[in-house]
Amino acid sequence: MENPYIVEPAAITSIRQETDETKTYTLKFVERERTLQFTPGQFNMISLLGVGEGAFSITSSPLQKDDFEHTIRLVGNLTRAIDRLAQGDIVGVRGPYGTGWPIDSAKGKDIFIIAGGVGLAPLRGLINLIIERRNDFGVVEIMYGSRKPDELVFTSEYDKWRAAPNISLFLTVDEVPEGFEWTHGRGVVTNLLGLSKIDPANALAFVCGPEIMMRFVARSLTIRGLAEENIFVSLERRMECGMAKCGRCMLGRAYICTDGPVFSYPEVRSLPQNLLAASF
Amino acid sequence: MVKSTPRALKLENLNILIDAVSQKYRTYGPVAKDGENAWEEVKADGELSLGCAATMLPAKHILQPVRLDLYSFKSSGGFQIEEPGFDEKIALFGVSPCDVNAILALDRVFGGRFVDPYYWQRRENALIVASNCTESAEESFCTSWDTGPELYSDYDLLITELADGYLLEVGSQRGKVVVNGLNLPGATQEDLKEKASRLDAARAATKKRLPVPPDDLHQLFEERYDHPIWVPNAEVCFSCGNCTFSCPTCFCFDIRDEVKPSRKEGVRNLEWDSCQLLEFAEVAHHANFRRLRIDRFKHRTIHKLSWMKQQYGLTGCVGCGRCVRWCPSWPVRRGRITSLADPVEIIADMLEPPEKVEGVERPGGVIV
Amino acid sequence: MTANSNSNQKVKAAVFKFTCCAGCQFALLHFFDQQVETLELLDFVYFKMARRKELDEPYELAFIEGGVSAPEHIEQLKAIRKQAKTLVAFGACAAHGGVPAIKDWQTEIDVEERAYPDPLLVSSMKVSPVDEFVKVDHYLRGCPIDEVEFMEMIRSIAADKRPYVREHPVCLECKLKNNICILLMREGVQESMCLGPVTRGGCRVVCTSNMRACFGCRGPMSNPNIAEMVRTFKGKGFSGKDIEMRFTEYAGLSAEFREGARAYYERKAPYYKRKAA
Amino acid sequence: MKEKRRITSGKPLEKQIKVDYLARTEGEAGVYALVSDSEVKELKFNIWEPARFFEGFLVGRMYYEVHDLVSRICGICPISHMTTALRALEKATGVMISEQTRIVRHILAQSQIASSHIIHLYMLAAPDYMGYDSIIPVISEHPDIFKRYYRMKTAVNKLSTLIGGRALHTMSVLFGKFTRVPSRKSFLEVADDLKAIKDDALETVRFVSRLPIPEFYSENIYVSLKGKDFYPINEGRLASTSGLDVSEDEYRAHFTEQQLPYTNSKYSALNGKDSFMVGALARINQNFDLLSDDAKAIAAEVGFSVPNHNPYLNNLAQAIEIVNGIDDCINLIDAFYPQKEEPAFSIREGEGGAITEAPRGLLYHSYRVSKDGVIEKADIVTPTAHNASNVEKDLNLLLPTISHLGVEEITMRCEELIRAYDPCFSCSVH
Ligand SMILES: Cc1cc2nc3c(=O)[nH]c(=O)nc-3n(C[C@H](O)[C@H](O)[C@H](O)COP(=O)(O)OP(=O)(O)OC[C@H]3O[C@@H](n4cnc5c(N)ncnc54)[C@H](O)[C@@H]3O)c2cc1C
Ligand code: SF4
Ligand code: SF4
Ligand code: SF4
Repeated sequence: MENPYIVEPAAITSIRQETDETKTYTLKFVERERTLQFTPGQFNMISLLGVGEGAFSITSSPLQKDDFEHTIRLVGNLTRAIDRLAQGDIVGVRGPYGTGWPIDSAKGKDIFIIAGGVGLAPLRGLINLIIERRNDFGVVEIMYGSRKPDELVFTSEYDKWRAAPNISLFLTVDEVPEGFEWTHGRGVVTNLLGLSKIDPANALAFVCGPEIMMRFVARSLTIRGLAEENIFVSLERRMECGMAKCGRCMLGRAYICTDGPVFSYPEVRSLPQNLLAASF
Repeated sequence: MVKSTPRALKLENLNILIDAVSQKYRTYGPVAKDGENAWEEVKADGELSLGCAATMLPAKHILQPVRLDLYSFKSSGGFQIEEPGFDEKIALFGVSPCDVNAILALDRVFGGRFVDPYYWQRRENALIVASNCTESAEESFCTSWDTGPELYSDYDLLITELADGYLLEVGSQRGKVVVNGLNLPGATQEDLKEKASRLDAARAATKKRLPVPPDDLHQLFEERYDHPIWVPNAEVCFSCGNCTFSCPTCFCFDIRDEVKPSRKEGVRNLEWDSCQLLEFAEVAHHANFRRLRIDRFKHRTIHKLSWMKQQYGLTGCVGCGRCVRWCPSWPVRRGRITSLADPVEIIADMLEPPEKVEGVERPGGVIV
Repeated sequence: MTANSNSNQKVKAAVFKFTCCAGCQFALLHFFDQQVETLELLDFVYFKMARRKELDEPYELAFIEGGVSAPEHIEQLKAIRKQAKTLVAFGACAAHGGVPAIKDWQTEIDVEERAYPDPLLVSSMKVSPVDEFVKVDHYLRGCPIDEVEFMEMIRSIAADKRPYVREHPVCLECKLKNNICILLMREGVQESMCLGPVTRGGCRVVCTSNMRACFGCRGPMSNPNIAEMVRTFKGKGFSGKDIEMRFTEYAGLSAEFREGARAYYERKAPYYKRKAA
Repeated sequence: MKEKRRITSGKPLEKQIKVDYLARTEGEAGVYALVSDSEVKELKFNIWEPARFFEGFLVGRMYYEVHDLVSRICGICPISHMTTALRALEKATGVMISEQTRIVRHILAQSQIASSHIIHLYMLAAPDYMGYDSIIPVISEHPDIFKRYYRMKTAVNKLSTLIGGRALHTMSVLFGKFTRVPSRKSFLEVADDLKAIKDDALETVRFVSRLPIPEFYSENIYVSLKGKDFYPINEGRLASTSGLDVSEDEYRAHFTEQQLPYTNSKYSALNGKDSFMVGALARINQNFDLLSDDAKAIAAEVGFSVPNHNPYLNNLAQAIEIVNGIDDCINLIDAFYPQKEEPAFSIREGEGGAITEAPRGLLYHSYRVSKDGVIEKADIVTPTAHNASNVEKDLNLLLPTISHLGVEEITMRCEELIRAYDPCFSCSVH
């Protein structure tokens, strides 16, 4: 019987420091030639045997076939151990799991990409895919906020994103430390919506960040006239298996790991016990 | 030429069957332990204690052990993984109809798109000797779901106690192989009638019933998700998890790594877990999506009674009454002392008009 | 790739005793036979009960056994904290004050005079858990500590990962062991007045497996429902005195158990408030 | 320890012996001595274990929890405190226990004495004589010795665990009864284990007798329980080699305690003045005839005879007691058929005291209980409190005979002597 709990070894081929606490790792399967088939928004379970396993979004573009990338923030036990790894070290990988962003329904449409903090990770692959297939999609506005300027991730790619036709990138931070030069917005990410030129009638929004932020973004977008079913959010819950077995990520009748993590806004609103739910 | 075995046979005493089964299978059954029944390995001279009285842990713990090594690993540059095999033939002897139905629900949980090999290796190797309930325990309400006292299918062998022995029905090829050599007489028409009347009596003796048709539950919980009665209920919940650990359809678990002293090898193992525990839904930085007791209490209740049906097509409660029995909290509801976890009582609570529950405030939302 | 697999250095450890019965240290001596392999991950540079050696070497890992009950303990503790990278509260006394902390529930001088003709010759103050004075990195709870949990902690510390310490109630392990619930099924204070639903597990339920009610030696679990525990005890017919005693035996200094001990006198456990029909 | 030599004109050479914290004992104590030539100028046996005031805080607690709480006086001999407290409380409240409970308590106590002795001999005492600072090097350098230790301890712990639920701080012991008594089958299984370590126990006696234990003669008064038909553990008459022979109820008429300024342990005295020794040597000196045949035979083989007045040989006495204890348990188990019993009892108010033999010697507990079962008075005297003054007496005798040695060696000898008493400072300052 095939055992889906077994992880496959993958080697770290390069590490890029994004912020003090966040690094992007490029991984390549060691044992066999295998390309990871996935949609942006999906995640892998990454293991450090002996320490633990966690869910991490795949941040590279699916067109990048040789290897794949994960952007991981140091928050606890497993991520601390991952943080100590060096190029050449081996991690265990299984996946991909979950649903990705509904790219097909975005074809020909304008797109809002709205993220907070490390929530940009599951969207980065999407952005790069859009750039590679620029003609398939309409205008794209990336709105990204974080707490402080030095907590923004993927800064090395912003120039590339900005240079692509019909893509704009808006940034905002909650606070700017003294002596820091900052020419972009301040305050919450919803403020950036005022800068938008997209016609909400023919647009989709992909949102990922803290639940409270997604709640405000979704509300602002609907007020601007975006249909609820055109808003997609990515949720986070604790996961042990990624395969709808361990029960941890259950949110009402939904499993975040297999029914999500990407949901349409109306779906999430019908689920209890999250900040986007209708009754809260 | 082997004569084909009729479906219904007459069995004088259980030992004949236990002997036959335990020769081929490692046999588990409900045995008396500290005044209760528990699923344990049945030894040759062991006494089975059949009947409706639900065991402490459900038979599920034979199919998915409470603690289980997923695999062991060694690291040397990369890593090697070694999976434990499981090819032992096991028999579950004396599974009650509700528990068989619970196993069918677990089949769906551990099957589907990702098949859990640990459960299925055991499940596929397991001979199910079910046992109809000819008596009824105070806590159970299986008739409401039609998960008991009678089992209609999904068994290898099925026994029903009669006045002068047992009726033995064969439900599969595997079951047939076991009884073939026993030379049992066929059952008579009277035997079958006796079975029917005994099970009717058991049905009638099952007094506890859901106050609404099962199909209405989904709507009830949807509409009354914010019913104020949840608050006093959750207030007396210990969040101890007894209700979920004893439930035959609960399946949640935790995965943990252990290292050996060498630090170069270890095991990744699985242990049962429960949504009632605070840490169950905790993520990094101690954020918790179900920090409030009331959210956890609601989650278990509604998952059992409504969501699981939406997820798997089979309801998550089979009416065995274990949670009723093992919940350590006994509130007074409608003038009687009841078990807090009791699904029937909770549904009855939900049916009370919300305006009638006074003096309680709904704590706001989820704290993250 | 396991954690920290290239480091094979032993962790230098020191064991300190404050106010307690030394049973946890003694338990550690017990483990020496079965768990040599794991204990070899440590180099005990200071462990008076096992080794005739003064404290003359630096250490990274400090085990603090016992509660704090004398002014001089505080200074020692702070010095230890300064030196140790990891400080482990070792046993119920260090974690919650333990049995000696029962003293705190009475007038101090009365207690002392019952034991000594001249209490002033004995340096003593109220008993406190270690974390009242210094930050504690890990807790090994229990009276005495549990072998499995201890070994897991050593291996995790040596592998530089977070040790797994159970936070769930004792009930959970009872169920996993297929034990009957003695709170529901048995009678009598000694056998059935079980604190299991509010006490932190990890003890592998030695007590309840031996038909003995849990007396809460590991202290409160992460979010215990103390009010309901009190109500349940009352429902079973235990007296207020019994309830007070049970909550103050091993971890009475914890805020939660303190609440339990006082609940009987200070408030009626809350229950359904309904309009008359 | 620090060495200080003060050479001042005209004055004899003074040697200062200073141990702040005695190693490989239970609890915290130090010793300080100033010796010049053959004169002891100053001697302080300072037990600085922090006081916990058990006798103080037990007042106000309930009768059914006392045995559990007092077992936390000591991590090594919790069972002794438990049993003694239970006997005292049961006497005070007028509760009779069944014969079965008595026997099981006896076996449990024997298993704890054996376990305690094994640990003391191999882990705490032997390293001194083998030239190590702890048992850790023994593991690799003398695996045979370590394995013998391991086998013995595993077997006796198995017995304590079988009865008590775990080896330390047992939990099956209740006021008036046990929560459950194991089946005969499981008892017999452990008895087989005990038979299997019998040779190890005999070998242990030989091993201890071969250690370079110093010759030292110190005539002591020995106090212990005295048995009639069997080696006394949980009950017997209170007797001394100086002629005392009374019932345990008369303990307070003969034994008094005194608080000293430099130590947290109270010092015990017989008839208001005499120091005395308790423990394995005291028990054997008074009960040699009641030892099992094998214990007597091995004593003869290694040349141990009573009365014996070398306190260092308390170690050897312990080794002999292990043999005796194993024999005792095997015999008792052999004749033991556990019955299911559900004893019911009611309590009355009253006062009562009891004495048992803990591994380290005579242990006294006494309580007064109100009619509601609340403790009104508690009185506990432990073996090390009994011994404390005798340790000082022995040091006073020993020091002049070894004052010619180097400070390091004198210190070692003193430590060895104190460790031979197998002191438990946690007990002494309870
Ligand atoms: C779909 C999905 C996608 C994600 N994508 C990303 C991503 O792209 N980048 C990223 O940085 N993060 C991502 N995350 C979050 C990431 O999974 C967690 O941050 C990570 O698993 C935290 O692991 P940790 O062990 O370091 O944190 P910890 O804080 O150590 O553990 C997390 C929680 O698990 C519990 N826990 C873990 N181990 C133990 C233990 N041994 N004992 C007791 N409790 C324990 C703790 O209660 C803790 O709160 C994603 C999560 C999901 C669900
Ligand atoms: S919810 Fe309760 S009654 Fe229903 S199956 Fe589970 S344990 Fe049995
Ligand atoms: S009730 Fe809770 S523990 Fe049981 S299956 Fe549902 S989510 Fe899992
Ligand atoms: S409902 Fe009952 S059994 Fe379930 S967690 Fe609450 S108190 Fe425990």
